[in-house]
Amino acid sequence: MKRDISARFTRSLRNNLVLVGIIALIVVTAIIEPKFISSANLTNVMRQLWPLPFIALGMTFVIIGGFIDLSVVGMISLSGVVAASLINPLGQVGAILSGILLGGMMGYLNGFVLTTVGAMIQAEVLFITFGMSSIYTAIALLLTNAETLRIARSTKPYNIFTALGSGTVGMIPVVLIVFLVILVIMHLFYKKTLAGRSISLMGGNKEAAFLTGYNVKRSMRLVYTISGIMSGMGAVSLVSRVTTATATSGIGYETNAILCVVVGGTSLKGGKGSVIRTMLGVLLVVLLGNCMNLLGLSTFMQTVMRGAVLVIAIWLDNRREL
Amino acid sequence: MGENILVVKDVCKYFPGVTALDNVSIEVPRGIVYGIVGENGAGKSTLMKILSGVYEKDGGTVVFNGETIEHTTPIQALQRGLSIIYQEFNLVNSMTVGENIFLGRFKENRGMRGTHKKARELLDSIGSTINTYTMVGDLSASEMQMVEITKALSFDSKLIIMDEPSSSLTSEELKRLGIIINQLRDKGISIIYISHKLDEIFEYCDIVTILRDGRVIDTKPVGEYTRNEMIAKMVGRTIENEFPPRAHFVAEPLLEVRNLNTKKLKDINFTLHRGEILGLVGLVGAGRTEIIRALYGADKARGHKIFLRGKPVNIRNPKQAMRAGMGLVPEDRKHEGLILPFSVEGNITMASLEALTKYGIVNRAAERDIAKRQIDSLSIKTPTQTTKMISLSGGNQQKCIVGRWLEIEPDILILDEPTRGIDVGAKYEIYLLMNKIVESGGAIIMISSELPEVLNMSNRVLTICEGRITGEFKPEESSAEEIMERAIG
Amino acid sequence: MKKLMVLLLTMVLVLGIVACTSTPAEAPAGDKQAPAGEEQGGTDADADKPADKDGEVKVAFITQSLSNASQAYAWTQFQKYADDYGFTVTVFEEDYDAQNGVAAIGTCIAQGYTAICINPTDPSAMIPSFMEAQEAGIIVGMYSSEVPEGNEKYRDFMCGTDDYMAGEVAAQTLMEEFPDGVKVVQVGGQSGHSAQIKRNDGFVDTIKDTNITLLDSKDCGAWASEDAMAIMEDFIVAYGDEIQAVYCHWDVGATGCIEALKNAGMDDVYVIGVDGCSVGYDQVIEGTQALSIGQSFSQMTQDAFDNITKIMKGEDFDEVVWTKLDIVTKDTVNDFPYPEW
Amino acid sequence: MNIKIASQRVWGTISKQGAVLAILVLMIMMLFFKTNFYTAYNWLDMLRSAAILEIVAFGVTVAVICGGCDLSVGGTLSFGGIAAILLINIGFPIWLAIIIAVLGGAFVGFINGFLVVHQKTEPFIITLGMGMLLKGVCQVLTDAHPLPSKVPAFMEISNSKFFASIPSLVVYMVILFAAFHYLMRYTSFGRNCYAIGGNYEVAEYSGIKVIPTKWAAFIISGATAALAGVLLASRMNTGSSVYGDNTGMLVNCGVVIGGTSFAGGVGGIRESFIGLFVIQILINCMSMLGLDSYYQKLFEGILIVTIIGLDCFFRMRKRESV
Repeated sequence: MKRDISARFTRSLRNNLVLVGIIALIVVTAIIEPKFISSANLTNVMRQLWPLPFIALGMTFVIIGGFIDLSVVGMISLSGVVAASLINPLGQVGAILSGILLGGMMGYLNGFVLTTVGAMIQAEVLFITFGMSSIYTAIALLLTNAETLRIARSTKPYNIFTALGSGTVGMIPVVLIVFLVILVIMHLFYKKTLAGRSISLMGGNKEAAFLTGYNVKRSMRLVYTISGIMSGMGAVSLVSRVTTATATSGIGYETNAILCVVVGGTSLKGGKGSVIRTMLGVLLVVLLGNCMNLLGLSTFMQTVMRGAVLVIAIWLDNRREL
Repeated sequence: MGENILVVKDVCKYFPGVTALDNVSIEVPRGIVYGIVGENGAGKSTLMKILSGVYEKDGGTVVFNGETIEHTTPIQALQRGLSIIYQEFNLVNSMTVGENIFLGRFKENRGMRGTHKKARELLDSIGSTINTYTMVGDLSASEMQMVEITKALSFDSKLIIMDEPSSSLTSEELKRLGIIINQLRDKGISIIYISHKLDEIFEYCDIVTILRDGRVIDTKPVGEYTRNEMIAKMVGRTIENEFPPRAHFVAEPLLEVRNLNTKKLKDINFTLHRGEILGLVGLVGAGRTEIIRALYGADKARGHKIFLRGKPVNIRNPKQAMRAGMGLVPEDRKHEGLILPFSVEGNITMASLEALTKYGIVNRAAERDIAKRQIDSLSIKTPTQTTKMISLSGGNQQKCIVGRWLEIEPDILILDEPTRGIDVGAKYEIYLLMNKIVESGGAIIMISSELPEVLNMSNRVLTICEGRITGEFKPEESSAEEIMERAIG
Repeated sequence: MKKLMVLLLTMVLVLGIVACTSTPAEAPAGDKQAPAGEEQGGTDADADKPADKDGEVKVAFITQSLSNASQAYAWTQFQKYADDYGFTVTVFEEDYDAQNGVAAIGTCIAQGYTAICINPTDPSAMIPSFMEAQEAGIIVGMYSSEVPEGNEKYRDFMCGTDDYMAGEVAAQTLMEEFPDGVKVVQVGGQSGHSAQIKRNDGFVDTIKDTNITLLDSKDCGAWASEDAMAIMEDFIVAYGDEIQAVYCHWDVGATGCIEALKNAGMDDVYVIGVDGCSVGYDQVIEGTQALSIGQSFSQMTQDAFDNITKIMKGEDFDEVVWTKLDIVTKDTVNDFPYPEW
Repeated sequence: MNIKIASQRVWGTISKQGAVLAILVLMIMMLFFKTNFYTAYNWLDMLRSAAILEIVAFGVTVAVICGGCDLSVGGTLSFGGIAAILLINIGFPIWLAIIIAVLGGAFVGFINGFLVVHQKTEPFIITLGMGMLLKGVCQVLTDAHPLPSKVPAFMEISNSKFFASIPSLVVYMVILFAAFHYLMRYTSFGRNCYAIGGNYEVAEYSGIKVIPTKWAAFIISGATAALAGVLLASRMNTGSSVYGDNTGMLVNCGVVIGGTSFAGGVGGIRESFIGLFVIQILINCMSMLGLDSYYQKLFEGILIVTIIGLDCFFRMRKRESV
């Protein structure tokens, strides 16, 4: 009986390693640098968190489906640039919606290209999405001719836009509320709906899903469309927070998103995974970054840390039995 | 002892739930062609894999060339002079002939030029004109076989084991193989010739052993066998209570397939009646799986017509097949049937999720009931509904897949090798299940390489050979030998 | 079959390239050098304008990236003054990667350019290419940037504002504004960039042993206001109300700092920015930014073109030309023309 | 090797490879434009600027033929350059600094090999993570400042000219091309790599020491990338963490465009050389025509998506043709 309890404890420990990581990190940093748990820093963390959760959410679905999406870089840049430049003609609400819609369209285009070409294995998907990313970034560069678009320059009112980014209701940032709503919707979509389940079945075993009547190509397009929509939302939240949009604002988000998903516990092999665990991954990654900032480590040390954590997380994920 | 190149004594091999080899003993003298005959699953390839070091034996002794061998790796076996030519050749298609022959041993020939020169000599020694610089991928099946034989010669093997060598050869190429076999025999090299095709056995082999269910039935010089006696011993398993009584519920025609043609299949036409079990019999690679995959929409076949209850129906992909009331238990369980990291429940309810969804939402409670019902009705031995599929035995895994399809009550259930690698107990339960399906008005198309299973379960049997339907039999009225004859073609 | 598909692909690729070169370049940042056929700018008739062997004086403007607003404006000045000097101008971008600069110089040599005005991400990485360009007889001019000491012989002339002076001016205005001392934080430009290093050194050297205390200083990953905003937010968390002044290396970055200060509800902070671009002017007028140190790129371009013409005519020219800085504050803002960038 | 076989193989590679056709068409196109495309200087300059990527591609090809891939070469490239310059600036003799830098690259390859070969992890994402980690290390080493070399002799290595006109980098490239071509075609190590990539089980059963050989392939890939980094640093007279930014993706795409497929066992050094040269000639043509870098990025993306897309399309068609 005793051995059984310890076995269950270690298994549960191993499952939510992330939670333990977060708690340990908070405790250690709070001791070393008391300012860490000051309200100012926490709201600061809340603010600097975006748009990573959106992108990580989209990436989770792609990885659960057994694929990968490197085109988030291009999608974020282009959606952000288009959203910022459309404030004048369409007004701010139109701009926000068009940014998200454009993200979705780009995601669908990715899915469409991948399915018509019949890309199945990780290598093909990786390079084609990388190619799509440089196409989207190039279009963004051409549109803005690499200049920084400032929301402030638009004639129409843009208060909702900035409110979305840095406004707060009481202590909680507006964008966090919006995100939590979307998170719940997507979690229910994944767990409860048929489309959500078919994504995880596709990730588990493509051939078995195909033979049991699931349209694997449609699920693949769906997964990339979700990633596109989330990139659109992430771009809008980034632009609203920073009040500027550039054609290179998406750089670095694809590796960070993969890091959050893998650290969260979703396996790169596909099939199993959860959106909530990825959010814990996001929290851990951002807290790690923030704590290193406060400890005075240079931003470059953070890149080293992120790279190391990603490599170790993938290595452990691969060793974990099925 | 001198004149026996290989002595195998009481070798056993057990896989979970299946006894692959049961005290097998054979003695192969030098310089003769030793035939081994048996159905699929009789243990032939397991024995070969033990000799070549791919599997470890669980008991008994192996003496090769006077030296008892405890455990060996493939390369050690090769160096000792025992080489194997598998049915699907073990060659690297993207490399040249010379490189394939001396794979891993380029240093001995001091680089590539030496390798190609030596390869040329060996190829000439068996009268083959293949150029050593051509890519193996561009060769024909018989040329590939020449390369494999030359590779064996390059190790100056004393014993060459050929597994189903004639399966992809034309009759003319087969004659050339015969000449080479005789040449090798004259050089004192002994050959183990594994095959289904009895006329080759009679033509080339000197001594023949018959294997069945992992046991040696008989070993005699080939002259002392008659053809029927050999087939009877291959097939004639005393049918105690191994199969339930055949079900007799054949009713009106349900499914009709007209002129199904693909690269491999030549004008396939057959009908399936309600309440009938239709068996497809044939050698490995005859095209049985291709037929059902084309029927089920898994492969993109064109130009064939399918009639369901008389009305033409369009089946382009598995989803449409399921809508038409069909279900498929695939041949390769691990890659095409199961999702190993998922729970038993997830795997069972996979096919019926769509039926459980209202407004896009899957009814979780109903899903759990389904899984519970199937686990009980099929008595699947699993600790809980959420244990991972990987921890279940082969038999239970197969039951999960069958349960997955039973849940949507298909009119037509296609079973591809339903009982491969499953213990006898679980087999019997699956047979009962099949009868229950047929009893309740469904129809079954069954593919199996175990002849007794097909003959005892099916109401009607079609023999398939090289992509053609070569015969139609009623198992009660015809003998196993007759059917086997047509299947070998 | 595969060969056919591949042929199709390459034809599409070729058509794509041909299409975008021949369309009259309407891209907002001014037109690019069209291929030979279409002459650009004034006719080449007047004899006294020195011309290259095929009658065309080609000048290349190589810059870190046009996404840096000051460089985009400089490029517009190049095009504006090109006609007066009879030059044909082309822009090459490095995208903050010195390798592209080297490739650009390679193309200039291959295409037989007359002169190169370059504002490189990393001047020391350009030295081998400068040597090669000079061997090919191309005039090499540094534009608002300088080669490391001891390598002056590898470039013909240098004209630009002295970033070091910009740092000094920022420190001096702080001293005048706060005679009895002030606590200031510095938000640096893209770390490692020559402008960032000099604007930092100029500021730090001038405020040494004065009553101005530098609370903290941090550089950005790139000239992006988002980075400046994140650093400012960290400063606010670390130092809170102690911050009385902010010295930001570029006006667009100052926007990020102002945004962060506004979110933290600190509005009486003395903000200094450099560039004097439209963003800086707007913020000075709004009062959110106290001072913008402007560099006049139009003057700088004319100095460069003068030097090139003198060198081509063989007249003597002064190697280093400092363009003066504009001090733009609330009260002096209307003395200067409103910048277009 | 008799003539018939040789000609058959040469025609085989040309027809199989879109890359060669792409080069021919681009060259034909440039005939119509009055640019100095067809001058000796331009071709030598093109070869020189392609040299660095080609050398990296040689190393990557060895890894890809073994059935793996190496996306961390970007990080290794800048790491090699920075390490060499750091050592030289503190007084190490140049040849010793270069050897240590190349050993550093080999060590990175060793870690990659351990993770991918010994631990059997999927190579794509983990080498991507390793590349990110290395970029962080480079940034920490140079604090993201460009690191000028204090010893002028170091600059001579890459900028000197042989026989007064041929740049030294081109000569190094040709030497390494010959060496790698010999290694992969005529040595047993090379042929074993093809065997491992072509059919892992058969290679193992034929007595090839599979794990050490594939591990060595990754070490070679890392060492070659570091060597290329040293040559680049000498060419630029500085080391910088920016140099390797999307080298990893570009080189691996170039290798596939050339015809060396990720399935392993196919292609070779010659194919990769042509693949990388397609990308270089595309860039050169576009800069000759005065296209700005946004169009270059656009066409790079299109090139990658179409050629890899075509590769997948034909493999899918073969897979599904019944």
